[in-house]
Amino acid sequence: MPIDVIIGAWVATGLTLFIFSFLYQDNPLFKLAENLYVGVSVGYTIVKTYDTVVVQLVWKPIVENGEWALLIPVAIGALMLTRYVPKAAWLSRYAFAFIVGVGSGLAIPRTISSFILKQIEDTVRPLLVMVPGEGLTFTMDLLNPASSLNTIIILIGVSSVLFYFFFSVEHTGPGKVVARTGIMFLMIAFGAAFGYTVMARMSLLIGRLTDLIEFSDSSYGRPSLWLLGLTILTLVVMARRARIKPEEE
Amino acid sequence: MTFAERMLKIDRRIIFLVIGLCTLLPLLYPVGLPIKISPEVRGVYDYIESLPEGSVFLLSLDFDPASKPELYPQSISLLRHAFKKNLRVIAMTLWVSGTGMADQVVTQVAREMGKESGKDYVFLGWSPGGTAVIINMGQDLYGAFPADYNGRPTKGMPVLQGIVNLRDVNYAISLGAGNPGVEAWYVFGKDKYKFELAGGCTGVMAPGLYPLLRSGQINGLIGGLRGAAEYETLLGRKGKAIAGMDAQSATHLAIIVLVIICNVFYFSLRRQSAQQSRSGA
Amino acid sequence: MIILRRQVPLLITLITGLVFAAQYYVPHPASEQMLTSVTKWLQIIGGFALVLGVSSLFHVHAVKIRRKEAGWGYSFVLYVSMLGTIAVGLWSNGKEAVDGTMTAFGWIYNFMMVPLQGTMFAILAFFIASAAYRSFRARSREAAVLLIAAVIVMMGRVPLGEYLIPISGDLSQWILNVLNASVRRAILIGVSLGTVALSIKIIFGMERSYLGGGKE
Amino acid sequence: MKRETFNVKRDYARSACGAVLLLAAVLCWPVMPVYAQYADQTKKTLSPPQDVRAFDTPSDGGGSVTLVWSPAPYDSAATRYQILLREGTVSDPMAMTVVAEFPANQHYVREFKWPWWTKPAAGDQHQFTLRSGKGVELKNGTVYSITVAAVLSDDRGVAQPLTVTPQPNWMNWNQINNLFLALLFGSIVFYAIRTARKREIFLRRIPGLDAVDEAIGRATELGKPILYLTGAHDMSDPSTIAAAVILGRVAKRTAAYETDLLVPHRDPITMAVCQEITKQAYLEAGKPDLFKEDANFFITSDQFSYTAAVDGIMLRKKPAANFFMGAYFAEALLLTETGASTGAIQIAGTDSDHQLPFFVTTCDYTLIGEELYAASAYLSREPVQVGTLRGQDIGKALILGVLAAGTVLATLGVMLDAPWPQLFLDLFKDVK
Repeated sequence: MPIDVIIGAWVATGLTLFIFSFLYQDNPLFKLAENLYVGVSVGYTIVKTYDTVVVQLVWKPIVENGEWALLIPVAIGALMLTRYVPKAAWLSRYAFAFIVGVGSGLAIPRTISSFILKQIEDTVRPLLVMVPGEGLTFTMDLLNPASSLNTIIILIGVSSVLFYFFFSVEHTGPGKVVARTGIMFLMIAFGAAFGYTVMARMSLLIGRLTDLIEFSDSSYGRPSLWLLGLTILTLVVMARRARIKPEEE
Repeated sequence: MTFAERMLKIDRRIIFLVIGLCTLLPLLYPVGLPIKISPEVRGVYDYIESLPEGSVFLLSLDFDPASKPELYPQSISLLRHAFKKNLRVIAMTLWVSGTGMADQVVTQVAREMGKESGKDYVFLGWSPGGTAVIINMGQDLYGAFPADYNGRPTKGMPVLQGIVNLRDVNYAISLGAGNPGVEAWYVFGKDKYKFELAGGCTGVMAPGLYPLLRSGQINGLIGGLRGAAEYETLLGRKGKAIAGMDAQSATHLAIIVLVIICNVFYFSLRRQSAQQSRSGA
Repeated sequence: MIILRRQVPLLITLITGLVFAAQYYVPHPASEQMLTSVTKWLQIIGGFALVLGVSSLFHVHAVKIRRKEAGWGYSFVLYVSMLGTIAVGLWSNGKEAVDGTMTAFGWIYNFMMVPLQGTMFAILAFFIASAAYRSFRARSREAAVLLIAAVIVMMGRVPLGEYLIPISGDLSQWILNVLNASVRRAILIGVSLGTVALSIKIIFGMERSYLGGGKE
Repeated sequence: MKRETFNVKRDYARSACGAVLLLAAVLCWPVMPVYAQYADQTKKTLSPPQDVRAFDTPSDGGGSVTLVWSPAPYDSAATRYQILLREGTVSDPMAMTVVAEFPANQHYVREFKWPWWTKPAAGDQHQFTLRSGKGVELKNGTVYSITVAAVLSDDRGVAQPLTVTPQPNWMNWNQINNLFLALLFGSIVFYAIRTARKREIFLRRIPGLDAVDEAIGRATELGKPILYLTGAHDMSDPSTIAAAVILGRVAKRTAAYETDLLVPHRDPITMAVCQEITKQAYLEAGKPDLFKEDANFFITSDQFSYTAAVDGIMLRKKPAANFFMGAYFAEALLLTETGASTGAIQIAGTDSDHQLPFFVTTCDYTLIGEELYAASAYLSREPVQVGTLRGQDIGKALILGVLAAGTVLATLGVMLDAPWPQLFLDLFKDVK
């Protein structure tokens, strides 16, 4: 095992346990790991941006291919940074105006096409299906999302939820029934999302524990076990000191 | 304080401990329950199976270390499958903090399958701009990524032969942990450049992508660790996802039990207070 | 001057917005070429935007250290780790690995950033469990429906659940594919209308909050 | 997902035609080898494809031409069509090269999903669109000769070559419905905003807002403070703006009831804006002396440090009511779970749909998605906000109408086996 990997395993294990110590209570070990995390990730982003933007997208094309037009976006980008010069801060608006303008323009037709037309297109389906040999049929198969029954359920779901988000109409009379249906559909969808999110969070935990188990191997020098002991010890000592302090006061 | 009240106000660290054990024990002593394949995942697998050798496969690893446990196993399986089918693989990422991880997984799987960078696959790395990168690739791939991750110029690379832009891609999969991710690849990519698209995503994102799946905007969806486990099963190669499934089963069951207990106590409390108010009146 | 500060930015938004909305309907190569160059520009400008986000962090912690506010030591840790990462990163040419061999920058990434970020989110697993026990109560009919749907999906998405209750797999499939998809679709349509309305308002200068900062 | 239902409906002509062909094939099957033998011996040529038309592919960026021709009696998987091409004007098909070949029962116009307003020919006609790339290069503005040949084993029938010039176009007519909808919706929003400027527009009361008043009342009774969070985004996000507007309302109430207000922030600019809003609210409530500059305070922009700090405030100060408005991410659960454990009334409002399940289960009341904007418009009564909301409502109503009418027409289309419902359905189809 190369020495840098062994040291890495110890560092990674230590940092993982420091953050897990937050589960017991907020403590200096957690804060240390947390600030380290912010620092490292910001530093990482800066390096990557420098390498990709400055070197690959600006410097090389200009020097190697003479694409001087790329100085325009550089100038626009530089305008953004005038935010920090109070007197020239208004110049940054030009940059934002450009980005936001392009972004809004790009968004309008694409949103209509992908999220409005496409979704309408798929919701509008015939309620009866032509089955060869049987003629027009109403298919009841729940597991086939394209069956007639499911088409109706989807239609009801989409319409009632859309109606729930109507704000210029009072939800009374039949409207109340539709809005209530909408709420029930919403709750089912949230429930599904909840179940899936539980799965996601648990997967993250599984991933971290898998690493810790791997690092408890003797080829790494069992950092998981040693550092676990150390973290618990630190927490105990700190808890003690916190208890003694109020007594002194 | 009644028993139910006391139980509901139990120190949450005890619950933390229960969850920790439910995860740890199955990882140490796996059972290996069978995994059923869902049609969403099969859609992706079958499509890759149907691609002829030399087709262009684009894998965008749009996630960061926070989603590694879910999406890393997915990317390993997809890359293995693509390399096994001798597809030309273009890998990239739209998430800056995922760059190192993406490079690692691509290089590792390529080495394991005996593939050569530049000839059989290329890792383009990261480029800022999010959706702008997708549009730019759709117009001109070499403009968006003049060089690959290792700094070699992309123009003239054997693996990219005959590829001008995203229109020449046969199949693209975005493994997304958020935005930009699968949706962005549809709206700014497939919508205009018409390649076939599928998505892999974290469990948090998955329910939101079902409308796109239903309407055929994506032809398959690999959701979370479970999706990865299904793909590993389809490929017949056990990996981290299958290994994690037992732990996943245990924790899910633990949470369900917790929810049930919570509601049992809650209703017993409600009945008690109802009785009290009745006897008081 | 007020025109330069107020009207010109709005005019820029108006023109770029209209041009790039219209571009979608124009298949001519000239229009495609324009889209290509501007998206490339956006990539570069995106790099500057990152600088903007990061610099406020610089500022906040610099102030903390200078004033020796409570916990300034942590800010110091943040600074040192950030500068250290930058130095190592530049020294490694911004690459985590060269031909498969890990660089020092790659070491920081693999053994510090990956576990730190991963664990930060992994602690949520514990909180979800504790919330499940302490607060997920069927207070109303709506909450009950939510909990039942959640339990079914949780069952149906793991092998053990499908083993214990075989129908849970198909049931959760149906919930996701039909019920969930229909709701998400309605939300998607609603949100998209909102996005289009907002974009239109931005282009025509009725929504200006993005201009923010800087005195008039 | 195969959409069988659609195919059946639109392909009514093909299914009829196909059935006839199938029948013919079945009936002739025993004779066919004989016929083939006979054909082989006599070298009888196939009749060339009829009614061939060649034109520049409409609505594209150039480098492409389209051929259309009539179906022939010999259309089947056994027969093949070849596309022949040559630069310049050529009259002899032998001098042209084969650039594409496919079975004769493929490439019908109906397979290409044209909307009716750009459809180049009837659905049962054959269509082939030749594009630059993959061995063929079509230069814009250059004249090409092109034709189609039918091939069955050794037989070949070639149509007369036609000339065609590929051109880039300035308008994609296939997407004209998209443009139309964008313009329509844009004008609806403008119209609604104008109406809102002129007169009051009715907005239904948002039930969550009653809960807000109730929560503040309870905090006053208990003599405990109120905690208000504005979310993770900055002031450019609509949800943060909505959160700030609602904060104004809450601050007015706390001023009236003389309850303490705590607003920890993640973004310095949002903090500055909220400070102004709070001050204004206290002025309007007639209690400017009660306004505290430090009711709004900045913690940190980092997600988890912020969360840990706010959790600390919840545990120490035990606020009677917690408000979570704006955009939230993974920290949502950490916040609401801690809040619930202190027994506070919790009211949330967010458009971050991935966090909504947690808010709904852990909070007493949740403003779901657009309800947050509606609540803010309801409170602010600003014409632009109210008008936009109204405009979106009209948009939704239109979509509901399209869904209803479309489903009825699509069903009728299947029942009556008629093509006319497609005239309406195509308008709401996303075609490229």
